[in-house]
Amino acid sequence: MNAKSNQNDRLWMYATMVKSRHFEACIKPAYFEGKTPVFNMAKGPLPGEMHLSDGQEPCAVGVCAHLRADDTVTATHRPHHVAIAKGVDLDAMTAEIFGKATGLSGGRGGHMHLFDAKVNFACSGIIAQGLGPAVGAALAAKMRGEDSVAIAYLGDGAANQGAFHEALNLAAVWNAPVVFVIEDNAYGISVAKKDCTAVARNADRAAAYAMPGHFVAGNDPDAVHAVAGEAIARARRGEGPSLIEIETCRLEGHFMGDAEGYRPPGEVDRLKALDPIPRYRERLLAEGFDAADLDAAEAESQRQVDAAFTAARAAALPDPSEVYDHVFA
Amino acid sequence: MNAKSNQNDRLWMYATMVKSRHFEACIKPAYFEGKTPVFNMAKGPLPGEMHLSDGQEPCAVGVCAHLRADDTVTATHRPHHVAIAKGVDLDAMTAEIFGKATGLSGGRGGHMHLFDAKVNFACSGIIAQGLGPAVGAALAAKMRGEDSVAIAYLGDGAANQGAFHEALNLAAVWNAPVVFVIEDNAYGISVAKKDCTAVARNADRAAAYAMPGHFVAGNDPDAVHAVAGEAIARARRGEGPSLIEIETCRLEGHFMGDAEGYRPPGEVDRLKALDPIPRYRERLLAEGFDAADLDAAEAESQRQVDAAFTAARAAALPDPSEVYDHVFA
Amino acid sequence: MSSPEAPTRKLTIARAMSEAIGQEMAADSAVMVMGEDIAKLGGVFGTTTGLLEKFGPERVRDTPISETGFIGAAVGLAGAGFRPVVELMFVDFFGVCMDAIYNLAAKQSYFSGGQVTCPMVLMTSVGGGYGDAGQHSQCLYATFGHLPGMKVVMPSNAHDAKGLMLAAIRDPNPVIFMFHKALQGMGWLGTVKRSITHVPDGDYTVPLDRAQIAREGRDLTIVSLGLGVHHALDAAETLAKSGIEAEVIDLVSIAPLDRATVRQSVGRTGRLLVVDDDYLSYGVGAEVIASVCEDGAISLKATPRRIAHPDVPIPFSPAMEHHVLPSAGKVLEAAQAMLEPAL
Amino acid sequence: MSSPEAPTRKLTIARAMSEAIGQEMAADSAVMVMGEDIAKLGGVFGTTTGLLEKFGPERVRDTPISETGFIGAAVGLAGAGFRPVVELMFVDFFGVCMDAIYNLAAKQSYFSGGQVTCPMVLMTSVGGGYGDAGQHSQCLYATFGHLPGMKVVMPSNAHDAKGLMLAAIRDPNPVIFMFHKALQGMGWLGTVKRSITHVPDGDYTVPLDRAQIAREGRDLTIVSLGLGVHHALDAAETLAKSGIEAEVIDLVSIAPLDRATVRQSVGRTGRLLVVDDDYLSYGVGAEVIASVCEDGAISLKATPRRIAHPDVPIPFSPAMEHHVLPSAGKVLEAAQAMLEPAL
Ligand SMILES: Cc1ncc(C[n+]2csc(CCOP(=O)(O)OP(=O)(O)O)c2C)c(N)n1
Ligand SMILES: Cc1ncc(C[n+]2csc(CCOP(=O)(O)OP(=O)(O)O)c2C)c(N)n1
Ligand SMILES: [Mg+2]
Ligand SMILES: [Mg+2]
Repeated sequence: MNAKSNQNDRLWMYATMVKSRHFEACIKPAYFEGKTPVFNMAKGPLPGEMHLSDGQEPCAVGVCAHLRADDTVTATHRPHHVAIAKGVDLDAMTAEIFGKATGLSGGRGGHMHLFDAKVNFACSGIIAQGLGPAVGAALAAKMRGEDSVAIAYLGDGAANQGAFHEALNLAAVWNAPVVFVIEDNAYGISVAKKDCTAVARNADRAAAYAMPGHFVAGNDPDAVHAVAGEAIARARRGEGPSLIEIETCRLEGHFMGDAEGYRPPGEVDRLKALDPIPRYRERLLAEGFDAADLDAAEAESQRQVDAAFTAARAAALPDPSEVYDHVFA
Repeated sequence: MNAKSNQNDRLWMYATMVKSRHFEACIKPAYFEGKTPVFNMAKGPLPGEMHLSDGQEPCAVGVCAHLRADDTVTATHRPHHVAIAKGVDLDAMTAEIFGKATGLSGGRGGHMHLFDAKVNFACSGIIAQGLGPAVGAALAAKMRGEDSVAIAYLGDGAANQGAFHEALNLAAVWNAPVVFVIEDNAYGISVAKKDCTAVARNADRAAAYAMPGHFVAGNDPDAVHAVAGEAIARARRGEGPSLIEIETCRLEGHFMGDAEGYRPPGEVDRLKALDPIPRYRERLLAEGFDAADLDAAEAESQRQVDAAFTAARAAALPDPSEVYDHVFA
Repeated sequence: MSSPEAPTRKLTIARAMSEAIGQEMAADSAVMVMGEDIAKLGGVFGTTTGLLEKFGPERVRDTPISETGFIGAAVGLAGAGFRPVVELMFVDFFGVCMDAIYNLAAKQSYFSGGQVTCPMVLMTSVGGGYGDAGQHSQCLYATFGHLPGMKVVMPSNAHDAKGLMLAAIRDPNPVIFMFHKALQGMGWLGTVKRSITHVPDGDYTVPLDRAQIAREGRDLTIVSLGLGVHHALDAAETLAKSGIEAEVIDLVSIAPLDRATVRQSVGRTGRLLVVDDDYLSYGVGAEVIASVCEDGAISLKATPRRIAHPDVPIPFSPAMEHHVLPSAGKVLEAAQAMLEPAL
Repeated sequence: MSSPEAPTRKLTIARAMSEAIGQEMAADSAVMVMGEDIAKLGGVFGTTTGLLEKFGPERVRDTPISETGFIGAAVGLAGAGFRPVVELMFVDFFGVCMDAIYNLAAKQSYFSGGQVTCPMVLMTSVGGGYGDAGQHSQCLYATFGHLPGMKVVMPSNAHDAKGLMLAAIRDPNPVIFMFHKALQGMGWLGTVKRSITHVPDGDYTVPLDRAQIAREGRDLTIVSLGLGVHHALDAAETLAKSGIEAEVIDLVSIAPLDRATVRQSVGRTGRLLVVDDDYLSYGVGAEVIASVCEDGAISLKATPRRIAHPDVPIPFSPAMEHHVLPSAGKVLEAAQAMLEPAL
């Protein structure tokens, strides 16, 4: 994707947002299998918590459009859109979420612990845990004299964790080529950002680390693309870290099964009316993209996802005795 | 001290700085007892680490001049000057440092764990550990409708701990009457602040919490007094937390026995030439204070410290079997 | 407290916990609640349902995701006379805030020579079995039990949950109140039915430091806690069909450990099996076995055994997770093996 | 490595550690060092003396006081092919950064199904006895040993320190390298002389997973680690004067625990005494005793015993601290009590 023209990036961003959204759409019924009529998280082919990324796709594609396989991304407990945009093996990722032997880690990790070493992607279930590792990966590139970068994703809620402060300071002190990307969806589970964050804009916190801070309004892939492009280029040039805060939204509950009683009435409808994917399609069409091209990209995205789900469902569960493998390398 | 006139505060600040400095001066030979000719930290009447506060007295007196017994102070691993300025029982504090039965906690805590509930003073050996408790103490006052405040002291090095970030955000979100006071002595042990801190002025980090941030230059008790007075009054009025960064200096090693090889040549001499205590005495004399009054205050300060050391030395060691007491309340 | 009590009013542990906290908040204005999602949401695990509505946002505070910050603040509040009940959503998150727990809260009384106490309850969910993977399924009983200055308890049923919570809030010390997700009674998690018990609606406490005999028996002592108690009881019921009477001890308290009750039982039965779902090494099983074996007065009829989660991160795939978790079947099998020579 | 080796060149553990790190940095450009005061100062406990001068500030990095940040960064570096050696100045500080250690570093291999390793050494000082009070004197062996995915070792002498450090750096897994302050050989701390040993200046490794027989004996097995090994050896020397031969096992590795060596020894001697200076409950003593007692093939001639720091925060006053710490005298007394019936 490195040398892509902007229009190519835009088509890729559209196709990738669609792919991510379709991925989540396929997760939904699979997750509820075995969980109806009584919802019990332990049941069905996809047990445990499930954090969907519907609505947050612009954060993934606008940033990852600029990345290469040798760039590192650490994502969060809500990782699917970013994993897909980073180019994580879709089949192995899907199989991992189904806990299958063919999964990225043979079913050991699950949806919050997706690792794909080929594209240097990782995520985790502890808030702000990925920030330090991103600084380390960035420092590794710098020490080797390579121009690869690292991106650490985090939520608005994570910006109040001590790990955020430590990682940003460390990145600045070491002038590490890392970009911190806050997906501001206005909530950490049920707690509104405004009720737990001392500043209105987390981008302003960049000043505490003498690094550039950017706020991107409107959940707009093009706007994210522009700002991230500059921050990433800056990092590649050896000019150090940046912080980007992206205004986005979570169209689903915090996790599947969330009753969302903490939302003001009508909020989800308002957000859905602003769904970034149809908006982006409209913009691309208005700006002269060919509907047939978009449709083809869309169909190809969906085909890949459907194939991944089919393969994942067909794959074997791991042999239980393999549970002891890989505790140590 | 609350309703004292400023001139009274100034005399008190001078006397208290002298008391603190004399306290450390008495610690020094006692600490080296049993540790010569071979320095072994385990030996003598004062085993373990010993962090002296010489040079940092303005930070203690300029802030604590505004405090009442019902205000809370959490201090650091370098606590003597602050404890003395807060009015911690000097005899019991000295006895604690000697590990005696008459110590504040009967010898269980030692020099990094001085607690005096009567004046709401505590300190600890973990960097930035006292910040959260100060927010809690402040919130307690606020919830009770009282106008007492809490002060959390920390070093420049501590401003890079995650706990700093969390406590300041929490204080701001809860509008707690707490003032964070950074004693910037330019070092965390051997590491210069400029080599590990992304910003030149930690006071600027207040912006990340939408709270006022003040920098006080010159290690000047009067300047600290003025800035702290406003921040504390603001907190008492219910207008929320502040951050104060005080430029100060450490005239001794990080702990006793520190070879200080990390200091640029001549640094300590330069710092000693700027010793805040004689400078302050000169200023007071120049501004019309009576030398006899200063001498009397000085003598009284020293007398109290000498008496505390005499009593501490004479006191009994704790009965070893009491080691099991107070694990639980 | 004023409603007439139905003699068989059954509650889940979640309801019992929130009821206890609510009753104590009504009785004592110093009691307050803090944590992530405990106000509007009522706690991810239902521990604070209804409290915001009843007591308002001053005393029921949602926090930022700042565990070090708000647990530290709770210690400050506790030192200033409040009685904060704080939630650490999953025990797995202890790594971001353990200093505030073990070095601050747990040592405040000691370092201050008893001048400053720390009456604080830290409630936290433990346990897996529902596919939540390796950072959301741990137990860490021994991690907390190993470090001095805090009491550590976990109920196996709703009756004890309420009584322990009331005792914990009133205790002048930091109490880690663990609750097991498989027993919590959240619809969305599935719940062992036996944990949903009659809960008196009045005031009562369950001692924080005493193990309970959950089932009497003469042939074998099975020591466990939380979910493991139910595995043990299930196994005991099966054993009883073949005339073997297992005594089941519910430790209730991890720290202090009620060694006397365990020793007394094993002294009678001569056989000891320990079951827990925490990691095996340096775990509850080791401590219980050592506590019995170092008692020279006890003579064993069989080699003591322990069942625990092996020293492996908790795998996501149910195929693997259930392979490593303790179960009634595994308890039964171990018990039978221990009894074989005697049969 | 090029200097001619004096056959009896004796080093402290501190010197052995810094020599090992320096030699491996020279041999492998992926090795680097990070931590507080490890560059200019050479480490508060001398673990990195001279490395800044030799390898420069890119590979020898002083960090901010941000343990979560720099340990997290080390995991990122390790995943990217570096081999960071990181210092956590005192193990007592684990509470501010345990998540990066136990949930991140220790689980990376597992969560990634072996795709991403974490070749990182975390060295950290343990132990008290010199009046540094309750937040600077802890051991926490069992705290680390309990949690899967990391190796945990501690040398009792300089020879092992070097060999273990070389093995640890080369290991593809996170290794917690504990060093005991009473053995470190810093002038200002006092040092047990026996820990200062001949250290070959060449390259050698000591296995990370194997206990060592520090002294052979037939009458009693004393199992310990770090400083406790020296207490045990001192006691054994005294016992030998009355014809009693104690075998002393130096565990070396806390995780994995070399149960085979311990069982083999106790199987021969029939008596087990465990000594460590960590907190007693859920500690090393419990795990070792349980590991022996659950082995049905071993028959004991005496009730097993353990000596540890009681479940009390470590007091400052030497009058109290020495009362609670293990000592050679206490080991001797316990050993004699265990042998009495046999005498
Ligand atoms: C250290 C830690 N604390 C708490 C949690 C529980 N938790 C999981 S997701 C979440 C909310 C995160 O909010 P945010 O960072 O805004 O991300 P979002 O879910 O909105 O994408 C919380 C509190 C956790 N996983 N880790
Ligand atoms: C969490 C933690 N990390 C490291 C230390 C070790 N340590 C003690 S004092 C100190 C330096 C503190 O620097 P600063 O905050 O500037 O205070 P100063 O000593 O200069 O007064 C360090 C790193 C500690 N006590 N706690
Ligand atoms: Mg969010
Ligand atoms: Mg400093």
